Amino acid sequence: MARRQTADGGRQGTTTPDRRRRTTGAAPRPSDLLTREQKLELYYWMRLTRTLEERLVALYRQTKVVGGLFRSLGQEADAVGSCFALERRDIMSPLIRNMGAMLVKGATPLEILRQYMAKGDSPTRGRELNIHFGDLDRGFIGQISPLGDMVPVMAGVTLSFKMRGQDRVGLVYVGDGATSTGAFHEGINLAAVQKCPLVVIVESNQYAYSTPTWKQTAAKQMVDKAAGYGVPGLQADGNDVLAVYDVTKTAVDHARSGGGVTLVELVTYRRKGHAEHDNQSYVPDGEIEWWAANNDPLDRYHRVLQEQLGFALSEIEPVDARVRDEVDAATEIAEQSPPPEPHDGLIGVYADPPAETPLWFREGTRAAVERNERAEGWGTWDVKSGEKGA
Amino acid sequence: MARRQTADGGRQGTTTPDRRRRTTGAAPRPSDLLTREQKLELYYWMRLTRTLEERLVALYRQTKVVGGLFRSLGQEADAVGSCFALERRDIMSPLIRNMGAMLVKGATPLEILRQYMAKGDSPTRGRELNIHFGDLDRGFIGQISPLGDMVPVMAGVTLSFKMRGQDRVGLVYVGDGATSTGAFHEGINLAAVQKCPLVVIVESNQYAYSTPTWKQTAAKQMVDKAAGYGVPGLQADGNDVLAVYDVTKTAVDHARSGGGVTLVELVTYRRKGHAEHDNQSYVPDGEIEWWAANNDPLDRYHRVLQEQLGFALSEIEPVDARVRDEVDAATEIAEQSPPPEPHDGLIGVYADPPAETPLWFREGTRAAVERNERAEGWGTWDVKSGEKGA
Amino acid sequence: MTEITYLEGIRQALFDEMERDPSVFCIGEDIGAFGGAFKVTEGLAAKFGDERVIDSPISEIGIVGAAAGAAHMGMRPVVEMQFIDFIANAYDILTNYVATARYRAFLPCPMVVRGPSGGYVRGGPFHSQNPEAGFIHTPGLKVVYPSTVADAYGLMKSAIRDEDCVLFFEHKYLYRRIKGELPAGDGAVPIGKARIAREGKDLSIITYAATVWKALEAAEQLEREDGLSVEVLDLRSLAPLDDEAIQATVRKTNRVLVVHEDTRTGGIAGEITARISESSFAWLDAPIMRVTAHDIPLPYAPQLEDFVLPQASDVVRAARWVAAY
Amino acid sequence: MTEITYLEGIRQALFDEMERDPSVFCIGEDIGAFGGAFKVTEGLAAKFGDERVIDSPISEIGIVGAAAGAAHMGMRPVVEMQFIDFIANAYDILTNYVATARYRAFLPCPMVVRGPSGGYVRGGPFHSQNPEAGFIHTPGLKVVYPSTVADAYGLMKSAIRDEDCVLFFEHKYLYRRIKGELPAGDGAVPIGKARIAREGKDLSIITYAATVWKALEAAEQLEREDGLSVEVLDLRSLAPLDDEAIQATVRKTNRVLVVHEDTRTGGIAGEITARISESSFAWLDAPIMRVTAHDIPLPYAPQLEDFVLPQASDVVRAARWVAAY
Ligand SMILES: Cc1ncc(C[n+]2csc(CCOP(=O)(O)OP(=O)(O)O)c2C)c(N)n1
Ligand SMILES: Cc1ncc(C[n+]2csc(CCOP(=O)(O)OP(=O)(O)O)c2C)c(N)n1
Ligand SMILES: [Mg+2]
Ligand SMILES: [Mg+2]
Repeated sequence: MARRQTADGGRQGTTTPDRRRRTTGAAPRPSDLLTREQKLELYYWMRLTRTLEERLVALYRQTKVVGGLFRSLGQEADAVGSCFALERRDIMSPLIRNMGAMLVKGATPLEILRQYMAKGDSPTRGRELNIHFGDLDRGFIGQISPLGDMVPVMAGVTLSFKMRGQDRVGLVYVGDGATSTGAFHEGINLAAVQKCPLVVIVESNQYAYSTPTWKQTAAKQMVDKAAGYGVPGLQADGNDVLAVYDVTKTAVDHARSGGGVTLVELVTYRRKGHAEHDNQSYVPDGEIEWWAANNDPLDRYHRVLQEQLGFALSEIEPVDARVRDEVDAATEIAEQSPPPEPHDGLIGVYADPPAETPLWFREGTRAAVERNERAEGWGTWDVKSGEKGA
Repeated sequence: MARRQTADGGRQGTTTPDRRRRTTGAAPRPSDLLTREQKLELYYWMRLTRTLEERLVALYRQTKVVGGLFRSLGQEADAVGSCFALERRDIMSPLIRNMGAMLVKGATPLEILRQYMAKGDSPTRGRELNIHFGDLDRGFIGQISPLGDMVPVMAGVTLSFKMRGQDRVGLVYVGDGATSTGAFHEGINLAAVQKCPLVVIVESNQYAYSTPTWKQTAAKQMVDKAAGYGVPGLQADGNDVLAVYDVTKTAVDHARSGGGVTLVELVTYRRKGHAEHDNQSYVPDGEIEWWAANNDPLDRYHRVLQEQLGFALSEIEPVDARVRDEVDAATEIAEQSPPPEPHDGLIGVYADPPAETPLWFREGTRAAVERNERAEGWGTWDVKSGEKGA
Repeated sequence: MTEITYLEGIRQALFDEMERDPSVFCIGEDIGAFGGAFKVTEGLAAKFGDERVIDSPISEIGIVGAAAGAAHMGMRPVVEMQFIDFIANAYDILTNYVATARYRAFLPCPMVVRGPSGGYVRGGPFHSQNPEAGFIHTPGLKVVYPSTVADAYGLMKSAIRDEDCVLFFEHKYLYRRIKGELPAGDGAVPIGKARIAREGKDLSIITYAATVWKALEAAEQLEREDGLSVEVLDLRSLAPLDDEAIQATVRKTNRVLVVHEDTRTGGIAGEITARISESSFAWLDAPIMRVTAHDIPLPYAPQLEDFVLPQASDVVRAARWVAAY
Repeated sequence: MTEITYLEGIRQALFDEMERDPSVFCIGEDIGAFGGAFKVTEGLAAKFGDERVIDSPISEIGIVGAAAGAAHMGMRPVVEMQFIDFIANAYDILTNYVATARYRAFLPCPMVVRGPSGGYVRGGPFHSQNPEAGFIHTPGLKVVYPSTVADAYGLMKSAIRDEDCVLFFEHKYLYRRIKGELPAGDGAVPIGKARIAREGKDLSIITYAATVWKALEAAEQLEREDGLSVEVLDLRSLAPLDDEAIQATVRKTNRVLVVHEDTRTGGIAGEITARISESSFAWLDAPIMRVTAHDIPLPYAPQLEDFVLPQASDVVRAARWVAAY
């Protein structure tokens, strides 16, 4: 393994907006056509993502979050800008860093809070973790943990659009790490051959858990994978929300006009660990700080709003306040939500039969819960103290 | 599916030798360094492949072959020329069209005949089909049916070479169809990241069973997949045995010198059906005939030997005779071979225990065989007559 | 009515359902104009077009995942595995994504995965498998494995109409070896109901798929040679199992032989034994015994395959033992 | 000697075997400098270097296949699944390639696939699985699932030394909850031998992994409250099963409860029931009964998970029923 990265090495260089391909040129950028409201809306969604995640961190520290907590700090532009390029009727499949995309698609902070706290009135009624939920009506499908599987699933979603002649597009996110899975490969290849109206977003956030991208693939960049599937490859600065919107909109339009799949690489950086417990011991010194100081997507867009798009601070600040209020209100309700009823767990494995019968050795309703342990499944433990790391 | 091929369309155009890349130029070709004996040997292996397969067809028609019969007609150069670039200590993993490669690696006609006839003294003692067998000492590993799996396996074989500092190289064949599998993707990617000394040969023979390549992938050519794995991609005319040798030798040398994986695409054409029973109804009229008349690898090399390499017909013809004699002799022995003893089937699922015990309802040795049916599993049946097609 | 083969029964059901419901489509390797390795889908592409009978890349994960996605959106995909053995490649997406979709996400996922299964045809270790045990183990999936023409037809209809994912195992040994008539009317056979293939009172053989025919052959011989009256229960549906029918036959004959072609350890016979033990222990006059394949990857040579797989003669020998207990 | 955890037992075995045998190496996602999601491999990379503790891409097919290839060439790979749930992605290559290598091709394939398994930790449907049933069904694989520190250590040693592929399931609920001492000497525990975790004479509980502890808890309560003497057999090895030990306990107590955390239908309890029924029917004074998880994808909320998984209180209730039969 000779290839090594310097602390502030090439990786950080990849974030200059000029790395966007095929979208540069004289033609107007799709984002030029956004209204003033829409431009501020982009800021709202990014701010909501960040504030909501920060609230979740507080709840996590109070052990009110049952499982692990996954941040998208520093990646808010990537999730929000890309999903913003979809229409209401389009279908999107998020991954663990795409809470922002889900919010854009209509998921509510209340749902997300309830879900993280495994409440009985959460979208999955306590069956699934964190942001693993969806809603076909609002146009997003819940992910599962095995990485890559959502790519073939979205190939099928968009195949159905094509078969029925519907004017709809699909968008699926995949991490840089998940591009190594067989499911990713089979899914994008099938979608490409079938010319499904699908946008595949590869989020190059430089890590898969502790694994840097150079241990994940020898490809110079993720966008180099496009030619192998015979689809256009586009790349953009994932921390520039307008650039993200532009490149995704281009891909979405391509899909909508019958052009088939586009692979879009968004270059960004995962500033927090894989999950909240992860102490990021594997990250070179100064790397996170560099990104926080120089390339925060919210900071950048805040400046763009003022310096390039002519927004006054007095227009931006109310957004922050509104977000705080919304998250506060949602937290209050979510905390009051009841846990699931044990017997609710027996319902709906199949449409028919609609419920399982309780097992022979069980009588009546049970309350077997002794203590509300946090999933050790998510934890990196400190071996010496036997405690979970921060 | 708008994209269509004309009967003699672009596909046939892909066979001109000039499509070899990165191997052209002023430098001497690796094949220039072959001795006269070696050049004639190439012809011997190709002729042996063809003659042995023709003998198998005869045995198949006599229903002496138990399962299906898989031909490599028209692909002999691809298999032989590539494997000829390996050293004795190197390890090769063949696929169903690579009998020629196995012969080069030391598999004998007798073994192959016994194997096809499911004999008790065949290399797998009747346990596996056709050319599904291997021998680590001679340097080839038997394939299994699930496509793509041999790629990660060979990643591991070559990883062991790297870990132990051995001067050995691996070579794995994969069909154009099998490039769509997750196993291919995960295997080549892992090998590329680990810089394993591995050559991955994609045999672009234009079909996967009945499926033409354009339904398999939207990639313009298989070699376009190389960049996505960050490895060099080479392409050659698979029906020009010297070109095949040249391109593979280049990749083998690259691997041996620590350069890691190369993806080599050999462009060729599968002139027979997927297996002997397949009537190739899906092939455009005239396509097979075109290849047979204009681009048979044996015909071509026969001409090259005489016209470019200065061999006299009197040097070539004895090879044909020798091959005939060898195949005759092997057939005679193979036909005399006994079938396996039923109880031999109980041995060696595990090293420990070394054998299974017979099931409780069995007493003593049984001879349950009523008739030697051909595997319907391999057959395309003629629905009307209830008979297998030719 | 004319007799058709088991394979034709399946094809006819696909045809009828595709005609009835435009949301039904097929996807798989070589299933279009070529009609599939066994010609099960022959004629479908000509009738319904390439867009509803889709030739796919060699991507079992891809086609199963795509079927799930399309199913969420209201389509009813039927996925062909060229050989059911290759369902192993889709094990993750089937057991993790498809099987859990309704429970964890309230997503409908009505789809069928079908393919030629089973041995007795000299297919070797990778073209003869019976992988059902790995899937009945997965809550959220349904599994059927018919043995007759009418069931092949009727269960395929029900599988396509089911609101959940149904794995439809087709026994390739039966494809063209057995013939039968289709019943008048719709002919759908409900999933979850076993079938008494032969009535008897001394001993019950519980089985499914190709070994139904081995059991029937054995039952005749036992009647002829031993005067034993053997009941043969054809499960047809492996998930859900028809507990009622199993219980009924066990309580009637008090002696049970469970027969399957699958390997022994971890095969479905264990599950059936456990259910009988739990529900009908007091009715048993003899141990529940199993006749199965050896725990060995299925070898290719006829002499070996026949030795590893259960034969009618094995059923006879085992039944005599149980009857004499 | 000092007490160590179950997790440390596994790590120590990896350490000892890597030190003893230079052909042993580890491969998996994030197992190098980071030490793995649960820190099982912590310190190994520092000691043995990156080349013997390989951080892999997210490619379960890739790493299992690569392990097989390296194993053919004389290496002894230990593959980590970050969570055992992801072994589903490698189902094809494990069951078709690895499991059959020796039988069909006389290729040695000594390798270990290990990973954190099981529930009771609020991991949700994809981080809590017990996929052992799908693998004991596959001839050619061995499967172990220890419940104690000494077995975690000793079975890992045997697994690495075994000439065939061993799936090593580690229960993540036990990782740091149980402590114990390692025995003096080599400490290797033979694969295929069960362990009597508690002696008794009225009733046998046959189980493995985390539910060994639930069974022991139940046994104590039953002794205390009912005066019942319960024997607990910890299988440790699921393939091969220790038929002798199973038979011995059944013939001793004549009453059996099989307990596992895995879902009910198609779980190993069925296989065990069948084997007991076949070998020891005449010794049974009560039906063999099963205590298992519900047939449901494991939900995430504590209230649901605890309801779906078997608890000590369930074992108590079931044992009373069997004892009273
Ligand atoms: C098939 C599979 N293998 C392993 C894992 C364990 N795992 C969960 S997240 C993760 C890293 C994902 O990295 P990446 O795809 O880059 O996404 P990111 O977290 O960076 O957004 C791993 C290895 C998994 N979920 N699925
Ligand atoms: C995973 C898997 N899926 C399906 C099959 C069935 N199958 C056997 S050969 C074949 C076509 C292979 O085509 P290709 O890879 O191009 O090789 P070729 O026969 O052309 O040499 C198919 C689909 C298989 N063996 N493995
Ligand atoms: Mg990442
Ligand atoms: Mg091909």
